Amino acid sequence: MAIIKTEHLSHVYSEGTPFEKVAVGDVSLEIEQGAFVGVIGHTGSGKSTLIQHFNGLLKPTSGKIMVDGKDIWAEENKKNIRNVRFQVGLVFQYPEYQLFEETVYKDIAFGPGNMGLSEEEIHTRVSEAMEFVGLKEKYAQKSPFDLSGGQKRRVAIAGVIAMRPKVLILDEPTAGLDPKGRDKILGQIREYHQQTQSTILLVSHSMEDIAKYAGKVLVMNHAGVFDYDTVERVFSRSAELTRMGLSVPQVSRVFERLSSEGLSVSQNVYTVEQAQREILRLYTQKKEGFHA
Amino acid sequence: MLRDITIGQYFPGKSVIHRMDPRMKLILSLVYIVMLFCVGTEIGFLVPIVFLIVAIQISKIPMKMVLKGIKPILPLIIFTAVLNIFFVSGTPLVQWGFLTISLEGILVALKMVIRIIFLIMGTSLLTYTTSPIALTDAIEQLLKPLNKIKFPVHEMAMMMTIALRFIPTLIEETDKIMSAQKARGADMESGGLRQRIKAMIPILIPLFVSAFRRAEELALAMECRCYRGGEGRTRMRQLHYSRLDWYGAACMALCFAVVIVLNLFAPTLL
Amino acid sequence: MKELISTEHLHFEYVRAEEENVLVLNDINISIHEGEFVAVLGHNGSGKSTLAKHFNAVLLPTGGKVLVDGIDTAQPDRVFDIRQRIGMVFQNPDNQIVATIVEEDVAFALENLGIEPAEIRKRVDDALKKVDMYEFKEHAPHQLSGGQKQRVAIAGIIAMRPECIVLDEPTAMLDPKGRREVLNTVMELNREHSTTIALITHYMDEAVHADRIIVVDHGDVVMTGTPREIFSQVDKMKELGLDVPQVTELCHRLKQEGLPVPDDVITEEECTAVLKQLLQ
Amino acid sequence: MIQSEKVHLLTISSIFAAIIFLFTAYFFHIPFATGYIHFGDTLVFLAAALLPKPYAIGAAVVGMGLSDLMTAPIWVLPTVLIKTLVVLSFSSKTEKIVCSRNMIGVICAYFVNVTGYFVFTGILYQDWLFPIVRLYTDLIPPFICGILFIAIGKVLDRTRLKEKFFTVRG
Ligand SMILES: Nc1ncnc2c1ncn2[C@@H]1O[C@H](COP(=O)(O)OP(=O)(O)OP(=O)(O)O)[C@@H](O)[C@H]1O
Ligand SMILES: Nc1ncnc2c1ncn2[C@@H]1O[C@H](COP(=O)(O)OP(=O)(O)OP(=O)(O)O)[C@@H](O)[C@H]1O
Ligand SMILES: [Mg+2]
Ligand SMILES: [Mg+2]
Repeated sequence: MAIIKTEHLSHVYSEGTPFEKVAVGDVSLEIEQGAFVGVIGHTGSGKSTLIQHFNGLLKPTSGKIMVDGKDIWAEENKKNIRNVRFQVGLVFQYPEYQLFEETVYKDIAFGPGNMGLSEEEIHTRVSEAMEFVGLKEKYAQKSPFDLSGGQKRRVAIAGVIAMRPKVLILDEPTAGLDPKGRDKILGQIREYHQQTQSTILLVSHSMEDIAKYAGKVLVMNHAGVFDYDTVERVFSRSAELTRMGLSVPQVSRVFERLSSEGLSVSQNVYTVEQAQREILRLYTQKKEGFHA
Repeated sequence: MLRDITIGQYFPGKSVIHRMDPRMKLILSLVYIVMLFCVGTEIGFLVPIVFLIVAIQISKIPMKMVLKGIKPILPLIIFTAVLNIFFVSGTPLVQWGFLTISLEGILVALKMVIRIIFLIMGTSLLTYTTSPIALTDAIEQLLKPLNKIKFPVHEMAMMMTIALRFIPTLIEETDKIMSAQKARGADMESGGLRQRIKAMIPILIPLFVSAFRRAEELALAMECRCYRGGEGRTRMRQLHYSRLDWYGAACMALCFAVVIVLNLFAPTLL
Repeated sequence: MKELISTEHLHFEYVRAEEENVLVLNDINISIHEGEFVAVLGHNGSGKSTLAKHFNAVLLPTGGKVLVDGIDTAQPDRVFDIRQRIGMVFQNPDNQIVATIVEEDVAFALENLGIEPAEIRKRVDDALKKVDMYEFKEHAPHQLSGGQKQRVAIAGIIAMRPECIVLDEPTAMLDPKGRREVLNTVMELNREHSTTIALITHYMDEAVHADRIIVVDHGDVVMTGTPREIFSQVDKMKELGLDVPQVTELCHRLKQEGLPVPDDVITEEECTAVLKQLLQ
Repeated sequence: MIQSEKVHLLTISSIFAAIIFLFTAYFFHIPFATGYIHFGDTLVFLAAALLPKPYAIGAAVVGMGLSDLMTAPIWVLPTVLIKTLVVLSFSSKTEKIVCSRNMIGVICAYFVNVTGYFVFTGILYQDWLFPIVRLYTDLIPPFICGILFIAIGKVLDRTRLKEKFFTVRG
């Protein structure tokens, strides 16, 4: 079933002024429950604008958006728009700059607190969220301003996870982190996805990360959806992606070159693991062929 | 949406008034205020009134926009004018129970209304025709002599520049912080005063923290670019008075002279 | 070639009131030569920024020495000489642009140095052209994209005509397009105007373009060498919390599987050639 | 004071001025009487409780002055004088933002604001009935700003913001 569905959704900024800007135009899309979706697109293609519709932060200037089957801006649901924000958690870019409480615990508890949960329930959720992002118990009573950059970011992500959203959207969660930090956070998100069966949308500029973690890819281009399909099928359109200022993972480019040089290699290679397997296969094939 | 805000009310254009040196415009605005104070005869008020109306025509700023500045305090002005009409004693014109309307009352009210309206309109013409950056440049240049009495003119100018530079950045930042807190269920639109004040805290603290971080990085970047205060500093952009400015000054001087002559020789009703 | 920056037993700790000091740099001995393009790698908190700040006397060593063009950075009266020679560009372009108009910002350093207005004008135009931002000279900074802002920041530095530019993660906050713009600008400054470059980055695909890489870990320099020498040590890099280009990792893994491939492949072209040879 | 601390204080107060400007002219306005209440003064009080005197005055004067300069420039001069006095009512030397010293400051600032604008309105418009009529819009906002200052100051004290960002360098 589709957890998020849009029908001809458009968003125009500063409508009716000389600065009018169509940021999202006529997008119809269905995102299945439990998917891990990578969202890519050049700067200004409308990624951030689109995802802010999914949790009701922005209201479409035309078109509809359904979350869990309900039109969130329909008259009868309008006043419950805050509930949509609890169902669809959104982690902004550089979320560590939004921390404000005295302790890590209180900060993570802000979202659950706004949901009106009991103290006990809040406590379990905070501990659970801290565990998901790999923060040790001892940090709970520390001031978030005393932590390192990477730890602050994990506190911020935990603050959204603690709302137990059905859909978790992350806007470039690894910007500015070192390679190890990147892998760690993305690994934790993957684990969260697998354990909770929730839907994940990951906005990223790294094709390598998308290939490694996502199952499907949503490609935005000039305010519209260029493609929404499996990783294999999206990255097989590498020429078109390159033309719109995107790219494919480095190994994919190598394999493309190989095939354009006349070798018959698979074109479904996006990660180092896949590349390794494919080369080994071809290599053994060649050797066996040689012996035969 | 916070991002759509335009800073100040500058209305770009190419008129003579737009092209004048901001320093001259600032000085002339001050002189205009003084002139309004100096008017001593009823007929004398015609001078600043005509002067401003002509100036607005030349600037090509729509009259409607110039009047906009008065709208919010219009009820107050009218109310005060009415009080003045009834409370100022003098030769009664109309008597209505214990309420009297006197000629003096009407004149005082009229004078007050004209003074307030033209004070506001006159100074808003300055802001409509001069960009915030030009205005701050002008202030810096005009205050320069105060350096001699140890007034920190350079620091003040630097603060104005940096503040102007960071206003759009901070608007965007606040917008982002608000969206992010709303995504965590913060409710900012409803509730009484108490609730609203409480809702400001999750925004203010991140805003402060980021402001301090920015300040630290900016200070570092400035030092890396050999910043060492105002001493020995030159400026790339230099302001120049042109013939236009002197014409403007001459017009103003002429008007002022007329006001003074009228003060001395024209009859007053009061 | 002449040494432009050299550190001798550089040791640095942050002194904090009421808390114990933090040792950040521990006996660092490196040198950067004129015209070189050096990349500095290291995980978060390893001390890269702290090291960079020693290059232009923003921080002074608590032990050892830093020499810039033969000048000891600890000499208080030479600070501005040093800062003029070694320019610094930081991560967040928003926090290093001072003025409300692009060209005024580029002029900022020159104004501080007390240069004549006509000369400033010339140098500002020149710098803006070098970073390809001349047509934006009258824009307000907030109207620009991240990559454009960062190039304005670079112009503000090259207007001083420095011998070396130190860039501290200049691309960390940019999207791929902005990153490419900035990297191309930096490489052009190095190749065509022979400006010395020290680039701190978390992106391995940027480091690949350097002449030499310095890897910092917990305040120590743990590796130096050409990109080829550094990236071929895949296991060691991973141990340090760093990464290598995908093609390097691929060849490394293939080699471990016993295939006859070299393990110092760092570019796509090389990798394609190697694989082609392997499979034909 | 060494040069780098001066530069840092300059940038902090400049950015503070920008925040004061924004709260005066744009953010969180609450509709009231013929206009709205703004919280610019709350931010002025906070600047006065955080930054050394000359810098706090700079932030207040530049922030509020700019906002007047761009909309109603006749008020620039009164604002500069009144806000200087307001800042002088507070002290930044105390450990906490909200303390008895600054509570007195809030009260002083209230009277300075109310009387200051009363006097200047009278002088500028050459009519004393006008400021009396205006009083009902001038009495309440500074009071609300004072309350908000106490509320926010307390939270900032709890997060030890002053300690973390000001005493290290300050
Ligand atoms: N608040 C706003 N007001 C006006 N225009 C806006 C606003 N926010 C975004 N835009 C414009 O809408 C378009 C889409 O912006 P959006 O932020 O959704 O892009 P994006 O794909 O997220 O880009 P990036 O990769 O840079 O984050 C851009 O052209 C942008 O300039
Ligand atoms: N002002 C300071 N006071 C105390 N400790 C500091 C200060 N600045 C940095 N440190 C500490 O010094 C160490 C090195 O910091 P530095 O910023 O040089 O690292 P980095 O390699 O640049 O990291 P990143 O990749 O995150 O930019 C860190 O452990 C940090 O916590
Ligand atoms: Mg975005
Ligand atoms: Mg750093």
